[in-house]
Amino acid sequence: MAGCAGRPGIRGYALIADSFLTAVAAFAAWLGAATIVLADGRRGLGVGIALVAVGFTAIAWSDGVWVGGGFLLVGCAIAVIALLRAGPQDWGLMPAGSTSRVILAVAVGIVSLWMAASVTTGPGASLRFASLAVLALMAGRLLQTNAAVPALTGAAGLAIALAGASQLGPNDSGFAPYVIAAMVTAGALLLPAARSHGA
Amino acid sequence: MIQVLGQLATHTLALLLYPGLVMIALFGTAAESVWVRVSEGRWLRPDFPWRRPSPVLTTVALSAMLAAVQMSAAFNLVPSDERNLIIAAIALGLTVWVEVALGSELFAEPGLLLVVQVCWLVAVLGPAVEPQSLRPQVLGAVLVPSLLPLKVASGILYLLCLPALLKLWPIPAPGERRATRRLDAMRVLCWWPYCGLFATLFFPPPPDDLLGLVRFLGVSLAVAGFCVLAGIYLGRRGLDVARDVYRRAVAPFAGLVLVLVAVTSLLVH
Amino acid sequence: MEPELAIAFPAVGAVLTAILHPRPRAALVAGALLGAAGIGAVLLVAPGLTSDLLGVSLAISAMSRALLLVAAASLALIIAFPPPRADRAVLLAWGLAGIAGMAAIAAAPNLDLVILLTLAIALLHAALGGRRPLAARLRAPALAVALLGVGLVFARLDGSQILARFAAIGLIAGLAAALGTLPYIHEFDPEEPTSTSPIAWIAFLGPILALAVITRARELIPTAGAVFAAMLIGLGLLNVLWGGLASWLTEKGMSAWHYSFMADWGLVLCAFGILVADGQAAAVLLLFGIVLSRLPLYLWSRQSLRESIQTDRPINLLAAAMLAGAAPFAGFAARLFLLRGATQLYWPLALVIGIGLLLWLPPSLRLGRSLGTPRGRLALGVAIALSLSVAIGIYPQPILSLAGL
Amino acid sequence: MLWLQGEDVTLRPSYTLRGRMPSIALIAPVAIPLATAGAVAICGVAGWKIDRVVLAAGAWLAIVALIALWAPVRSTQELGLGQLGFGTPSELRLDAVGFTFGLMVLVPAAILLTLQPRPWQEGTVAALGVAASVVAVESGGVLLTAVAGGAAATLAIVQLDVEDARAERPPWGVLLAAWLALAWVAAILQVRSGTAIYGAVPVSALTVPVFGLLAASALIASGLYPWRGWASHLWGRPALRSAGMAVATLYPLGFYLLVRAYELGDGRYPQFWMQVALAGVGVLVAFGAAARAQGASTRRAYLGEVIPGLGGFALIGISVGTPLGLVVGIATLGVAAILAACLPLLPDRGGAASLVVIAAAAGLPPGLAFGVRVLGLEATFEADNPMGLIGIAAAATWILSIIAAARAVGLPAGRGHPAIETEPRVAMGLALAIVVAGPALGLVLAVLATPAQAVVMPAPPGISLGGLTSVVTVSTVLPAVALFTPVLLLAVLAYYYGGALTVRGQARTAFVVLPGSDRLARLREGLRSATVPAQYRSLVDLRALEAAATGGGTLLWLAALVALAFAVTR
Repeated sequence: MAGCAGRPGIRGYALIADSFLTAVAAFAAWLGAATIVLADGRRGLGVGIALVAVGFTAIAWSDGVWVGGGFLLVGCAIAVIALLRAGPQDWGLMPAGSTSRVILAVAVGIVSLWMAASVTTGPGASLRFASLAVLALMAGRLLQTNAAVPALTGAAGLAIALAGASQLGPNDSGFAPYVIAAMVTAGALLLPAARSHGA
Repeated sequence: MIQVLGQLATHTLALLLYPGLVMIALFGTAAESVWVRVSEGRWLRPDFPWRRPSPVLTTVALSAMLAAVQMSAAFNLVPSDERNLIIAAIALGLTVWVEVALGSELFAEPGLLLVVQVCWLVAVLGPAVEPQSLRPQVLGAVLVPSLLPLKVASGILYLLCLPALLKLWPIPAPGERRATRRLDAMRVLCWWPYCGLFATLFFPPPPDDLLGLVRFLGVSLAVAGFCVLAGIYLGRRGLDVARDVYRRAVAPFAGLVLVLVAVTSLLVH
Repeated sequence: MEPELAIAFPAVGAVLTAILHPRPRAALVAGALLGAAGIGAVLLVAPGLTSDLLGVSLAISAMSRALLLVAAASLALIIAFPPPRADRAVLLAWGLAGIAGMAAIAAAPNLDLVILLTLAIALLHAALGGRRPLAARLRAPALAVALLGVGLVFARLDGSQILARFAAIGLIAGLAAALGTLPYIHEFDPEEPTSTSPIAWIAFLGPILALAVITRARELIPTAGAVFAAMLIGLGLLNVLWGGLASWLTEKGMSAWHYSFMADWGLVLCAFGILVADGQAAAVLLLFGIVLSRLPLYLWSRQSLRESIQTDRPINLLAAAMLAGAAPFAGFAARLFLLRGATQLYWPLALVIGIGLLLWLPPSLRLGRSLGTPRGRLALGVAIALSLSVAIGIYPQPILSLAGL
Repeated sequence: MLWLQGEDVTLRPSYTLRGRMPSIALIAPVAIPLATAGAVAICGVAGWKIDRVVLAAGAWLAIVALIALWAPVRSTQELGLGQLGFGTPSELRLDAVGFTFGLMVLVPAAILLTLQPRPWQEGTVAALGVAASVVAVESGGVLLTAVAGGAAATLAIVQLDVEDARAERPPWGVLLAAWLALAWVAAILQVRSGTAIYGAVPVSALTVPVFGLLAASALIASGLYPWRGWASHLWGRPALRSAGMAVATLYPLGFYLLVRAYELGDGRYPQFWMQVALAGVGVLVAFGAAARAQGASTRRAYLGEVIPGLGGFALIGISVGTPLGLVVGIATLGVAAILAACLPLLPDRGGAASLVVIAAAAGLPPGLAFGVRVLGLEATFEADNPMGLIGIAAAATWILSIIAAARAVGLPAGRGHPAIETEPRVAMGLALAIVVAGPALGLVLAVLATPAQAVVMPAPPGISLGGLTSVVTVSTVLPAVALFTPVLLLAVLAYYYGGALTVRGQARTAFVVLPGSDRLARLREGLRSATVPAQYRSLVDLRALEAAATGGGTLLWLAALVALAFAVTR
C-alpha cells in the first residue's frame, strides 16, 4: 500500500499528473470505454478503443513514459484499422434497449470518480479514475455481450487499462506492460473471429 | 517336571473323584431321588440302563466336574489359590444351555430362563466386585460389615434362582409327554456344583477336617432341601405364580443387588 | 537466460508443431525436441535468480519451477499414451503453447504482467474455436482479468484500510474466475475438445496462475493478509462441498469430472489459505495430483464416457482410490499435510476439512469406473500415473524439495 | 519375562543375538509380500499358472522372515527410513507388539493364500494388502501406521470389489475416515510434541481429545460397533476368498492402535473413565454379536458373528488397563486370527468340522478361547471398580454366546460358498488346534502376549503374568496344564466313546427376542428410507442448482462479488 508515495516518477510529475490535461485524458478514457459499452457497430467500437488508448497514452506521457505510450498508440492504431477494414461499417451507437448500458456507463463513471477523488488520497487521481472506470466498464461489456467483436474490443480495452494502471505501482514497471498491452490490443482485433462479418 | 506331573495327578483325581465326578454322582443321585420322591409321592429306584452317554450329557458332566473342583469343600485336592469363581460360574452356566443344541423347543420360556441365569450370575459375581478377588473361599470368608448386606442379598438371590436353573419349577418343557417324573441324569450332575458353590460363596470356608466336611455337606444339603421345597411350593402354586415370581420378583431383586454392588463399591471407596 | 529460453523453446515448439501439423511425425519430433529443450531450461533455472536479458527482470521461483516440470510431465504422459482418436500433434502444439504461457507467467516480475499475460492466453484460448461462441469462451477469463486488475489497482491506492480488503476481494474473485471454480464456474460443454474447454484452465494453466497471483498478492496487501487467507479458505470449503456433491450427483459423466477438479481446487485454496509450511506443502502435492493424475485420467476416460462404459476392474478401483486421495496415493499425503497445517492454525478447521475429505469417495468411484477398460498403451499410461502417485504418496520429500519446501 | 511357577526362566541378555541382525533386514517381511505381488502380476500377465504357488511361497516366506528377525534377538529393532517428507523422520520398528500383530496378519493370510485359489489380479492386490498391513504394525510411528493402514484398507476394498462388486463390503468412506482420523492424530502429536514416533511422544501429548480421536479411529478401523459391523457383513458374501483376507489384514489393526496407545501414554490411557468407556463398548460389541448370533437363521450367519464376538472380548481385555487384561486381549485376538483363517475354509454344510469350529469359537472348556475369556473376565474384576460390573455384563454375554453356539449346531448351513474355496479338514484342524491349545494357555501368553504387553505397559515390579504351565493373576492362579489337560483327555475319551450327536439342520426361531430390538430395527429402517418431503424437494433440486451455478449468469457472479465484499467488511 505504498501507493504513489516515494515514487520519483510520480513525485516529479505530480503537478503535471493531476493537471487539466490528465483530467481530460482520463475523461477521454472513460468516454471511450463508455462508447465501447454503448456501441455495437465497428465504427463506434473503433472510436471507443481509440479514445481509451489516447487517454491512457496521454496520462502515460504526462508521467514520462514516452515509449510505453507510443506502444499503446501503435497497438491501438492497428486495432482500429483492423476494426474498420473488415465487416459492416456502422456506428451502432445506443441501439434499442441500451438504457441499462447508459446507466452502467454513468454509474461506473461516478463511482470511479468518487473512489479516485474522495476515498483515496495522494497524487495520480486521474490515472486512478481512468483505470477503475475503464476496467469496470470493460468487464461489464464483456459480461453483457454475446458477439465476438465487442468482446474482443473489450479485451483490448482491458489490456490498455491494465498497462496504464501499472504506473500506479510503487516501482517503475518499465515498458513491458505497454508492449504486451499493445500486442494484446492489436492481436485481439486481428484474430480471425474479429474479421468475421457482423460485429 | 515332577511338580507338573504331581499337579496333573492331583487335578485328575479331583475331577474324577472328589469333589468331582464321583461326588457329583452321589450327591446328585441322592438329591434327585428325594426330589422325585417328594414330587411323585413314592420312591423310585434309580435305574441307569447303561448306554453310551450322548455328547450333550458328556459336556454337562465335564462342565459340572470343572465347576465342582472350584469349590472350597473340605479336603478338595485342588489347592485353594488355584480355584476360580469364573470357571465355576461359566461351567455351570454351560450346563443349563447345552441342550439347546438338540433344539430350543426343549426349553419352556427360554427368555425367562435366560433372565434367571443372568440374575444368578449377578448373585455369584456381584460379591466379587468390591473385594476384587475371584478366589471362591476368599469371598466366602468375607465378613466385613460393609459388605455383608450385599453378601446376604446375593445369597438370597442365588437361592431364588436355583429352582429355575435346576428346572424344578413347574414350567413343563414343550413336548414333554412323560406322565411321571423320573431321575433326570442332567440334573443329577448339577445338584452338587450348584449347592456346593452356594456353600462356598456365602459361608466361611471349612477347615480340612471331618467337621469341616460335615459342615460343608450340611450347608449343601440344606440348599438342596430348600430347592426341593421351593420346587414343590412352586408346583403347588402353579405355572402362573412361578412365572410371576421370576418375572416380577426375582428379576427386580437382581437389579437391586446390582445397585447394591455399585453402591457398596462406591461407599467402600 | 534460462527463463527466457524456458518461454521461448516451448513457444517456438508450439508454432513449429502447428505449422508441421500436416506431417504429424515431423511435428511431433520438432515439438518434442523443443519442448524437451524448454524443460531443460526450466531444470537449469536457479530458483529466484533474475535474468534481465530483454530489459525485463525474469525469475522463476522453486515452486513455479516444480509446477512447470509437473505440467510438462503430464503433457509427456498424455502425448506418449494418447487418448483414443486423439490428434497427438494438436495436443502437443497446444500443450507446448500452454507451457510457454505458464513459463511466462511464472517468470513475470510483477502482477501487472501476470494479468496481461493471462489476458493474452485467454484471447488465444478463446480463438482456438470450439463449440461455444467466442464471447462465451472469453467471458469468464476476461472477467478474471478485470477483477484481478481492479484488485491490483485497489492494492496500490492510498487511503482507508478497507481498500486493502477490496483488493483482496478483487484478487480472490479474479483467481476464482480464472480457474473457473465456484462461484465463477466456466460454461462447460461436455462435447468440446479438452484443449478448448475450461478444463485447460482449471487443470493445466490454473496451478501456475494461482501460485503467481497468491504469492504476489501476499506481498501486495500485507495488511489484509488475514482476510485474504480467510477468503481463500472459505472459497475453498465452498468448492470442496459443491465439487464433491455435484461430481457425485450430476447426471453427466463429463460434468462429474469437471466438478471433481473444482473439489480438488477447493482443497488447494484451503491449503494456500493456511499460512504455514504444511499448508504450502499440501497445496503443492494437491496441484501435482490435479495435473499429473486427474488431468490424464480425465483425458483417458473421455472415450469410454462417450460410450457410457462402466467397469469395476482393479485398475478402475485403484484409479478411484487415487482420485479419492486414499492411501497410499499422493492425495493422502496432501491431506495429511493439510490436516497438520489446519491443526497448527485452528483445529476446528482441521475437523471441517477432515469431514469434507470424505466427500471424495462416491464421486471418485464413479469417475474411476468411467475409465472403462484401458488396454495396451493406455493401460500402461494409467499404470504409470498410479505408480507416480503412489511414489509421491509414500515419499513426497523429493517433490517438496523440488518446490523449495 | 517368562516365568515357570516359582522358577525364573528369564532369558539372560547374553543369550540374545542383538546386533547380529542387520537392521535393513526389517524390510524383509514387507518386501517379500511386495515382491510376491509383483511376481504374481508377472505370472498373470504372462499366463503362467503358478501364481498360487508364488503367493503361498511368498506369504510363508514372510512369516519365516518375521520369525527369523524376532526370535534370535527378542528385543526391539529399529530401521530409520529418514525424512520421507512427512515432517519428522520415519522408522520401521520390530518389537514384541509388531511381531505378535505381524503374525496375526501373516499367518491367516498365508493359510488363505495357500489354500484358496484366486485370480491373479486378486492375488496381486491381496499380497499388496498384506504388505501394507505388515507395514502398519511394523511402523515406528503413528503417521506411517496411518498411511499403511489406509493403504491396507484401500486394497482390501479393491480386492472385495474385484471379487464381487455387488456383494456386501465395508463402507470405504468409513474406513477412510478411520485412517484419516488417525492421520489427524499423528498431525496433532507432531504439532504438539514434534514427533509421532510411538516411543518418543511425551505422555503429556496424549490428551483426552487426542486419545478420543485415536480410540474412535481404532474402533471404526476394526468395525467395532454394537450393531452389525463390516466384520460380520463380510461373511454374507457369496464367495469368501477376499472376506477372509480382509478380516485377516484389517481387523487386528484397530486393536493394534489401542495397544500402542498404552505406549504413547506410558502404560495407561489419559483417564480411567476412558478405559471404562472402551470396555463398555467392548461389552456392547460382544453382546450385539451374541444377540445376533442367537437369532441367526443359518450357520453361516452365526459364524459371521464369531469374529465380532471375540473382538468385543478382546476390546474388554485391552481396555481394562492392567497387564493381565492386555495380555488376554492380545491372546483373544490371536484366537480370532486363527478363526479368520478357519471360517472361510469351512464348507457350508453340517458335520464334524462345523461342530468343532463352533465349539472352538464358543469357548467351550478347555479350549484356548475358554481360557482367554476366563482370564479376561478375571482381569475386569481384579481391576479397579467399576470394571467388575463390566465383568458381570461380559459373563452374561458369554452365556448368551454359548446359547447361540449350541443353537447353531442345529441350524441349516446357509448359502454355500464355492466348494473349491473350502478345506474342511484344514478348518477342523485349525479349530482343533484352538481347543487343544487350551492347556498351553500359559505358553501362548508367555510367548506371544506377555512380551507385547511388556513393551507398552511395564508390569509393576515383582508381578509376573506369563507362566508356561500356569497363569498367575492378582487373586488366583489358573493351572492351565494341570486343570485343562485332564479335562481335555476326559473330553476326548468321552466324545470318542460316547454316542453320536444326531441333530438335523432345520430353521429355528430366535432363542430370545431382545426387548426393543424390533423398535430399533424400525427406527433404522425409517432412517434408511427417509426422504425430503415433497413440498421441500424444490429446495434441493440439484439439477436446477447445477444449472444456476454453471450458467455463467452475470447476476450470480456480481452477487458473489457483493457477498464477498459484504463478508470481509463485516
